[in-house]
Amino acid sequence: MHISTTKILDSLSKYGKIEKVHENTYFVEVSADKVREVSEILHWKLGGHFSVTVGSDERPINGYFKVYHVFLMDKQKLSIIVHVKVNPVVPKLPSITPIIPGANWHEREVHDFFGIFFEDHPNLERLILPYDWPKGVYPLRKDVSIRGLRSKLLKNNAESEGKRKAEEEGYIVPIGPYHPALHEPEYFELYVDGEKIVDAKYKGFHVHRGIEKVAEEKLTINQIPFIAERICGICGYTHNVAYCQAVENAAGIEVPLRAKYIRSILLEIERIHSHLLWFGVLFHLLGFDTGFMMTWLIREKIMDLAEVLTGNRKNYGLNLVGGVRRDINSEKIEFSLKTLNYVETKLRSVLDKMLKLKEVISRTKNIGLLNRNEAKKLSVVGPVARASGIDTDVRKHHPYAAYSEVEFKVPVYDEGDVYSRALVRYDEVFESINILKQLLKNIPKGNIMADEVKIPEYRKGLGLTEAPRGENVHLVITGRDNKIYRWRPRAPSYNNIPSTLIMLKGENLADAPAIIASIDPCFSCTDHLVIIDIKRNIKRRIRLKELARRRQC
Amino acid sequence: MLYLVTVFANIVALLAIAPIIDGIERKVKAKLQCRKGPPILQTWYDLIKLFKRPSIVTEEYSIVYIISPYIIFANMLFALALVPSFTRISLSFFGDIIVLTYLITSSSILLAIGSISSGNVFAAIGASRELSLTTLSKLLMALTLAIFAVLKRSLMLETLFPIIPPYTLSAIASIILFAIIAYIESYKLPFDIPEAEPEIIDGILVEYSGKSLGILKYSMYLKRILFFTIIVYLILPREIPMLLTPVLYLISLIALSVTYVCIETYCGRLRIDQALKFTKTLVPILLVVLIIAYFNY
Amino acid sequence: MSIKLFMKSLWVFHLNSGSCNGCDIEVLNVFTPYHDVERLGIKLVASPRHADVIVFTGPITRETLPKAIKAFTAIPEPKAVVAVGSCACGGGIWYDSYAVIGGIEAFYKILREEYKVKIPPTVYVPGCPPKPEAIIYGIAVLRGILRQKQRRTYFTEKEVPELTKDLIINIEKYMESKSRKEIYNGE
Amino acid sequence: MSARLHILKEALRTGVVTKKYPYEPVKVPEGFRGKPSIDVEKCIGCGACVNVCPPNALSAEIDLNKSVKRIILFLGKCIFCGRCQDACPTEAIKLTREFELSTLTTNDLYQVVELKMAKCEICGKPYATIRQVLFTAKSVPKDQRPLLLLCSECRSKVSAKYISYARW
Repeated sequence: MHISTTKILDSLSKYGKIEKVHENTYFVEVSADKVREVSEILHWKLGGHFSVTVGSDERPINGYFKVYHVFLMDKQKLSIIVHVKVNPVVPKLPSITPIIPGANWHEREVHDFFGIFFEDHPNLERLILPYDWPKGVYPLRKDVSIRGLRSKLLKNNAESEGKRKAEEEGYIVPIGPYHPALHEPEYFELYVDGEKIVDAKYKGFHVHRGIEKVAEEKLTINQIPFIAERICGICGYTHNVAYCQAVENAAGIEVPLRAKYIRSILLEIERIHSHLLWFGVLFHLLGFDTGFMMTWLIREKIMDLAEVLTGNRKNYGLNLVGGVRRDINSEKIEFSLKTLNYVETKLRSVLDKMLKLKEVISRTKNIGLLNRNEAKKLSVVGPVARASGIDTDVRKHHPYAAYSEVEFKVPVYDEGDVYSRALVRYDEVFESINILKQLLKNIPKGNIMADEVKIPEYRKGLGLTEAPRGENVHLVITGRDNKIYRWRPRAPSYNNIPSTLIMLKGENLADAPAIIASIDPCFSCTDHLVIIDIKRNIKRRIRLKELARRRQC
Repeated sequence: MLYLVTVFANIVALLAIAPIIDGIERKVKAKLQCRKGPPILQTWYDLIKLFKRPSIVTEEYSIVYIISPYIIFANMLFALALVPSFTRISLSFFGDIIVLTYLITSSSILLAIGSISSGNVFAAIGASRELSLTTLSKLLMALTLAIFAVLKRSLMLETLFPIIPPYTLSAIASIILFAIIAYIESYKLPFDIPEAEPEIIDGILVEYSGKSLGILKYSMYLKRILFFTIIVYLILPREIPMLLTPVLYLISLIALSVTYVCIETYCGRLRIDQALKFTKTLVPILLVVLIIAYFNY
Repeated sequence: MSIKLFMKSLWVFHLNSGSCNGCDIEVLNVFTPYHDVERLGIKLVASPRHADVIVFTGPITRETLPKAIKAFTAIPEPKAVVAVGSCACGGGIWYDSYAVIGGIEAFYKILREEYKVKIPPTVYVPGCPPKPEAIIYGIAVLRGILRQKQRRTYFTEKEVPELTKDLIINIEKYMESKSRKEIYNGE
Repeated sequence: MSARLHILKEALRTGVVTKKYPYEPVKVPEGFRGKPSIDVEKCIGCGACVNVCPPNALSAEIDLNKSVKRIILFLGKCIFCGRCQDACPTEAIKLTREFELSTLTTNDLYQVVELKMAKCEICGKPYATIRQVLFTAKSVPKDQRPLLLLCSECRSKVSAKYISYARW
């Protein structure tokens, strides 16, 4: 039942004006009351999937707030952006979360940053801003400048504010005066009954650094790729490429083919190193430290390869809008082919043996289940979706850079447990290695930078890439005098983390780290768990609260 | 008088060797993971540093939390005195097998109670795991010691020791079973659940710091040495000349710890219920061996 | 006394206060076979209670500030701090953001003012992310085995040609007459 | 069981791979992006690198009473991207291959280049470093070179007079 593009477009034209921004990306202007209807059609009927909601304060331009809902239609290789005007005096909009639960966080974020109120949204509380952020200050609005914001806010001391807020709402202040080994400040509160997990709550976003505000106010167009790369320390380059593609699509710049090849080569190198890193973390969490050491030993070769090609082990800093800063000569190509062969032989001999170990299988098989329907509801992306039977891969369905020139297979399993996610990543590593070989063998000649880079103002562009953890969506509105008006990067973990709350229910406490690690949220630190034991500590709950507050040290 | 001096010398030698054996284990483990690994004396350096550091105590500590490390250390010392190590002489008296089991069980229970009383959630989780695991493994240990006693018809460690000469099926089975239980007791990898680092942050030891942590770690190394010595002396024949026993003892000690480490480096950690399931399967086997031993078949 | 204690055995507690994980992986990379720091007596420890040295990564975000303060005070006294990565040393690229305190210096300022806490010896390891070898070099500097190579340099220009109309007009003659070195001489 | 033995065999085959780093120097590939350092001979204090630096680790500071301009490089904020190297007109700032930069105080992470500034002939306000004036003089036609000695306001006033004469 393959619906053709034209059919989709005229079914949408009923709702509002359609504007083609660049090849297979359409903006549909919709009035506020029709938003729910259109989202339902796109997400459920036409087989697309919801990917991100972007708010933007366009009062200086046309006096309105704007909310963009981005839908990606994989089958038809289309991306459709439904955008709605919101009047600035009473910013109100019907929420689409009742239809698409996956949009829950997205709308709360727009509420946090722009103060747009979403009607009958299940829980429209604060999501990202720190808990002691004063009410009514919406950082991403154009009238709030970054300088004033910083000094005004530092006055009230975060510490005392935190405690006072804890009493009001009867929160459980993080128990224990210390801060367990925090590889990454994610923060899962697991409600435990004995060893069984009853419920889980996620209080995250410690890593909110206000990227969009810094990018909008302080950085020029060619400086943003460097901040985009530092959104996530593991798959930073995908954000870099997604941003550059968004601006190139918006401004209609044609990137030379050789630059596209170099970009794809670096993207695949990053995918291999990220997946190997994930295997190491999984083995470490299952207590199998030798596996951790062996996989990272092999991964070190990939980091050295990246260092030779780009000059830095991790943040490659290779992209500018319109092309690439460094070229690859034949000697580097042959060095990379040698490394790839070494890595492939080592991986073939070691990694699948490790996955066949009894304890690894017994602690990952049918644990942390996410069936196909749940995954579709939460619009989960990347290996987590591919392990639950949904076949989405931006490289196949929305080809970018040089992916249309190479053939590769997209592994899909449908058990939906931690083990199948491991298998998906296992196949993807070898897929990436053979993609890299194809890219390196037939890289074309030509210059690496588009000759004339002119970026008109107020143009919209969408950049998509397939990060190791899922699809990256960047929506960009270009601004005046070499600055960006609005830039919204959406990392894949943003859609994947809510799915862990479903996977964790009913599971065993000792498996929680493996489950949370299975969606590989950036660099999963599962040590950071606070376990509130329901049954046994009803009595203790009160004591613990006093305990936590009185305990000084 | 000489008798007491040798026993005292035994204990001092064991105190010196325990961290070195752990250092050797860490070195072998690193070598198996293609790493250079720490120097052999590294565990000693850690302990010395720990003893010099002050230990932070939370406000609501209970007395058990403070004194439990010292009691555990004392238990271990006394247990080591019972067992012949470098020389055959030891403080063995009638019925010291039962004393030995009490010492070991009480030290584990005390460790668990100490960490619960520190009021930290992770310690509580670690302690509950520790208690569930130790009840089973202590039961197994008691059963195996009972088998030895039945085999040798005596409750005295001294007479027990070279258990091999009558090469009966039950004797060999009991030694193998004791080796497995020693593995479980020594918190080696598949069973280091109470201390599971990534899951609940060193569960049991989470609230201890500085000196008390040093003592607890030290007593853990002593416990490993204790089990190793028992295994070694089960096999060591009595006729070896006096001078040779310490050297032979040391070599077999190192050999045993190296084999345990080789097993440990290639095992992942079992979940608490899987570990319990594994230990539960051992109980019937032990009972069968006990019956066979009774008819000293 | 405090640093001499860590010459042979040093237990590290890793605190990621809002880092992008580039530095955290390099900190973990330091324990993998190629750079194996255990040979220098360094062990990654899971709770600040056991730790001697706290490794800071990330430009302390506002959300992690209270937690970072708690962890910082939970480490027994003779402690040291290793600030890994440009974010921890000086706030990195996030310096001006509203949601970020801005590196260790601002953190120490808050600690001094509000908590009256003594500031421990600190090593700054810049790099984005720093190579694992750079982190090992940082710990060697902390321990005093190696002296730090990086020093502050301040260059002031001494003699300067007196700008006159004819000098400007026939600048080429002036350039050839003097070799480049003399024109731009300096301290 | 065989999987474990296989991994053991593989591990023994790779053997110990640890690099003895602090005691043996480590080889760094030639394109490595290490510490940026300003070559004081070549720097003309134009500030092109200051504008292009994403985390503004490079900042410029003009001290009016001493009429001196300082280019300050703070390694604590630098992300080692190399944009300054692309922007510098005289290739003064270059990324070396130096990566061992740990220091015990943030004060050591600074590199400051202080250049004397030229004063405008009419209003006497310092407007650009002397080296920058000499550098730009080369590419300006001979007759307009005296204009370089004036600050931007005086220069626009003076050149406006020129144009009005011409039209007359």
